[in-house]
Amino acid sequence: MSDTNTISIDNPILDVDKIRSDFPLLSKEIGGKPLIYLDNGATTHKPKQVIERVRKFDSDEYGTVRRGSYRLCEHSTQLYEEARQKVADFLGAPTRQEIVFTSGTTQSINLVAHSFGRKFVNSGDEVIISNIEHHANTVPWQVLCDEKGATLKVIPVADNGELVMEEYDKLLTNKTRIVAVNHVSNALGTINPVNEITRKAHAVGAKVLIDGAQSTPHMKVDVQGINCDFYTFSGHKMYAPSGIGGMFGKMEVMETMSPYVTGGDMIMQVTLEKTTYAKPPARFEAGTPPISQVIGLGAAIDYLNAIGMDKIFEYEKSLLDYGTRLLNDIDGLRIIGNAKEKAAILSIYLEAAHPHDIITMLDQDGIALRGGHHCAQPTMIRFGVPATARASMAFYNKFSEIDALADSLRKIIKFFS
Amino acid sequence: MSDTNTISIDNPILDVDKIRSDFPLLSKEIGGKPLIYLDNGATTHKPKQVIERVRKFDSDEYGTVRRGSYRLCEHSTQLYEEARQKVADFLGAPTRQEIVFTSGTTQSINLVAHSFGRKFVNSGDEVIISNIEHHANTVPWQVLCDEKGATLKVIPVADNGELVMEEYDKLLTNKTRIVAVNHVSNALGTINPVNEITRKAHAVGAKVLIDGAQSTPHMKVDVQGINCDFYTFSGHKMYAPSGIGGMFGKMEVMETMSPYVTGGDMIMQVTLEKTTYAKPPARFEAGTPPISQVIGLGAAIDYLNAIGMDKIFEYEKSLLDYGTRLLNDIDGLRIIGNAKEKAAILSIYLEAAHPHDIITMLDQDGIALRGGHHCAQPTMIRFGVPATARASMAFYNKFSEIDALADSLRKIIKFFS
Amino acid sequence: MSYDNELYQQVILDHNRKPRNFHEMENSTSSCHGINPLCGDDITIYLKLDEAERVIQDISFTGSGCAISKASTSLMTQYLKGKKIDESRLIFDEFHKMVLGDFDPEKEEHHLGKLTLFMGIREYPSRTKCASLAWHTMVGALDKKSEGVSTE
Amino acid sequence: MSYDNELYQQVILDHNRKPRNFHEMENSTSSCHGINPLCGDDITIYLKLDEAERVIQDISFTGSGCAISKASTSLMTQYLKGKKIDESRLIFDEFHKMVLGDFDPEKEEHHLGKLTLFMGIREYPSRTKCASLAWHTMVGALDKKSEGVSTE
Ligand SMILES: Cc1ncc(COP(=O)(O)O)c(C=O)c1O
Ligand SMILES: Cc1ncc(COP(=O)(O)O)c(C=O)c1O
Repeated sequence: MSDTNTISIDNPILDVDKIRSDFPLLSKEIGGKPLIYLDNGATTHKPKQVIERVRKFDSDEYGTVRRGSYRLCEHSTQLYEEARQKVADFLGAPTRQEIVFTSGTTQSINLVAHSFGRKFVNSGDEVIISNIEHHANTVPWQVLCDEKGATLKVIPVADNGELVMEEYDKLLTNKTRIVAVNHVSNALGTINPVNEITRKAHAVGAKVLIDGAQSTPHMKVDVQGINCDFYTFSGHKMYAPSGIGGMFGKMEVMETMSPYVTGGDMIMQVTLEKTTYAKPPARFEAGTPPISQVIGLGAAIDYLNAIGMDKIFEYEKSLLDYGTRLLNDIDGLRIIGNAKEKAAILSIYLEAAHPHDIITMLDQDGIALRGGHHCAQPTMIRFGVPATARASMAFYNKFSEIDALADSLRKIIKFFS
Repeated sequence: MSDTNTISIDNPILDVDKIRSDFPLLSKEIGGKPLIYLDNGATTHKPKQVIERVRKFDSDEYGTVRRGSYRLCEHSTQLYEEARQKVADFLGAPTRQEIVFTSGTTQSINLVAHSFGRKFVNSGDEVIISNIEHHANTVPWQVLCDEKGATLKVIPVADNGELVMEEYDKLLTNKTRIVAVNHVSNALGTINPVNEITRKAHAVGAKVLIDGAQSTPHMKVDVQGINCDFYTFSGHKMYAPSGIGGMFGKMEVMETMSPYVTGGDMIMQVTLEKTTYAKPPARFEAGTPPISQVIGLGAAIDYLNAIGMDKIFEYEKSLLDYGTRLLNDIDGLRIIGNAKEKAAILSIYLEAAHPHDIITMLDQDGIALRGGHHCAQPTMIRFGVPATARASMAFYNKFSEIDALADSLRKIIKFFS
Repeated sequence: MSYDNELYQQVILDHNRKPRNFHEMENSTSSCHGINPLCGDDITIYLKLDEAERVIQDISFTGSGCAISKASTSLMTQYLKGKKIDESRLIFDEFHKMVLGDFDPEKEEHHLGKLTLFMGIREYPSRTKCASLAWHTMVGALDKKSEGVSTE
Repeated sequence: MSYDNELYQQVILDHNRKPRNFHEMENSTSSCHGINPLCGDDITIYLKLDEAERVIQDISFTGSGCAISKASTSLMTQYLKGKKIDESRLIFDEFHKMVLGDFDPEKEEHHLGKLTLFMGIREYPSRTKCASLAWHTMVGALDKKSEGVSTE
């Protein structure tokens, strides 16, 4: 058990102590104990490089974007578009114009369900999601199918947490209009075979949305490699400020889509009789956008690039392997989701204690985990548990924090038995 | 002309120099000249109290809201709900639960057009807006009426910029489902008689949305006094961070409405077959909200309350009166919009020069104004101008800045004649 | 009188392990389904009411949830069995206010008996719903709310 | 050769005050409507093309806009009248790149003549569209784009 730990000390993939010193919140104490933050799947903390960039922008550079032609505004517009380019590069998108800013993944998926879905999904058509989706990638499609008289089909998940691809093959028909699955499941950590999912969907003429909320913070993403039509993300899960997110959308697909939110800046001309719409991405960015947060997102991407997404993935993988071994040694503990390809998420179920009680007890030790259904109730139902306690790791977590988690869990089991 | 100026020095309503020292951006220089920021209608700068509150929150207190039960998250949830209470108090709303957070006015109006409109506006029904609305309060209703086969009716505006209320009376019928007008016009500054508009709409059974984007930053608002059903606002126009806004909605009305954005946190239960929705405001707040920006909005409201909205209104009114007199003295200059009740907005039209040229020339003198149609093309069409140059003032503006504007405009007229 | 501020006391752990009145009721006169969406607590309360006497003749529950919600439901059923309907509503009111911190049984007269052991939950705002779900659901059953209740 | 970096030069002010070829064309062979949504510039370009010779026989415009857009349109019509269609497209390309700062007529061979006086606009990114609207619209007319063009 101290094995992996030793490896990480002798041959560190990352200088975690140095990294941690960038994150003011990680040196916080909770009730006198050092905070051990393992709820990165819910939201991540921000390095001072991001916090300071936003502070500086708001103090010295803030102006509205797109609407003005005085220099203050030209400057912020330029920074805003530079951040868009950073996102494009980060996701491997061919052009900056294929990045749309939204308030987050939920808004991005709703945008696609509305602007693509309401236009191209009709009665009798089919939409495919999976059994391990976040509510954000479930409810919008339910609503759409309800409204249109379309059928929602669900890729089943095997006991180990992997999607059953043979079943997916059978679900695809020439009536499939869109396939929407996450890249990484927030409840189980499964990394889905998104290239294969996309290829097969395209073969029947369907479009593909990949929900990247849990992948963008933790691994290198290449939307051109995946070849998906849409790829969504949330800034607050990738060390950027809250209130910002977005999506990649293929220009040729976005050009066929109707607007979603309507108002200023997404139109070419408004008269009282008729309105003509702007080209993407402007078409989908009505109103004043989250300007400072876009700048902050750009700073977060710079920060991640400086460390390197491949290194981040490798280090988090070593955390995951270590944690998996450690927790599997605990009697009465079950890890839900054991996919071969997996991100650093451990969904924990104890025979002895309910997840909510586990969270409160862990909190007494300064350890922050999320307990509940993780906005993935269908997944919980599938695995026959009402909820789990989820440890979701980031590159700023230490092996010793996983040790502390294991110790605390052992104590809890004893207490409730 | 130096008259009013003297009054303000001898008997200041506000200590503007002290206030200005709170806003780091106001001491900025543009091309070697002190910035004179008169584009507050587009967006406002943030006092250090707001910037620092957000920085501190992100550094020491950041956690997700609603979803977790560890203390970090309980603390941020509490701050988040306290900010909601501050907004409720600021708008005079009866309860905190009647405040919904969104990304801004545009999103708020779209929410109502979707969740109220698509449910209650049917073929043959009528929606009323005015001729002096922002695109955000025009396009969503056009789209709705188009989709539903409803009729969009428009309250005309008189030459002085006031709505023609006798015409409004005639537009109202028992088919009117909703009346949506702004409290203050961003293009002309007109303060509309929202109490009367609301009373008359209610008399025929219609609901009322008041777009408060331009009123909340500049005057005391009382949604119970107005008795409107919805009241929308944008944080970035009221000295708060970008990326946050919201609306007041009467609980009894919101309870009848379908969700808008769907996903996590707005549901009570999700199965693959069916979803039940949460009560307002949660029903309308799907996904992770702009947490830090909500905290910042709370700080901005504290800041405004400390100065006092009545004082702010009074001071800005004195700026407006001063500027109006000064500019009316300039030959070849026309102020569009001269309503009796008017906020501190001067929409300027020069015979000699196009607004876009004016803006570029003013910018050479460090003066930031917006030139264009101000996302109010129908208003521009009505007044027969392609665009205007708009000076929109805030309580941090000085009388001497208006002097500088007048001087610069005189120079421009000479240059182009 | 003094109360222990600890959340997970022995009584609670015991009722969690061996919940009382934990079964469906065949001849119930009303029932209600309650959920706590945040953590997935999900219970059903069964009542046999004597409408003439306005008394809760029998009460039971099924479902799953955290230790707090299970113990709270179990203790509630024990405590309310045989109580008058009106009194039960009064107790609900006191209990609800107590867990929110708006009612202090150390300082005011009350009808809560040993239910005061849930007082410590005031310190854990996000857990108050776990303790009060049972009570909301019980009132839902009294009111014959067919759509169920939710603490959200 | 040296260029003045000032935006509002005398030539521009003069063409703004007295735009050339500023009228509708009755017998045009094609026309196009162009708008710049940001500032409301709105012009229509009329062309009389000699399709056999591939020459712009006549060109005129109507509309309203800022000084830059008006002067740019006026100067363009003067410059293109009688030019070959292919050459006009080439000039469009050079002009467009010049105002974006991607082509420097001080350093490279060009066909822009006095149109280089718009070079200074590189310093004002938000105004480049004012200068290039005329050109986009002219190409729209060449391409017979009935839906019009927008610089947005
Ligand atoms: C009157 C009015 N309504 C709506 C809006 C749109 O606000 P936002 O861009 O913040 O969504 C604005 C500001 O641009 C406005 O002035
Ligand atoms: C896989 C997945 N999709 C979507 C979401 C929703 O993201 P947000 O709440 O930022 O809109 C989340 C996070 O909660 C997630 O983990």
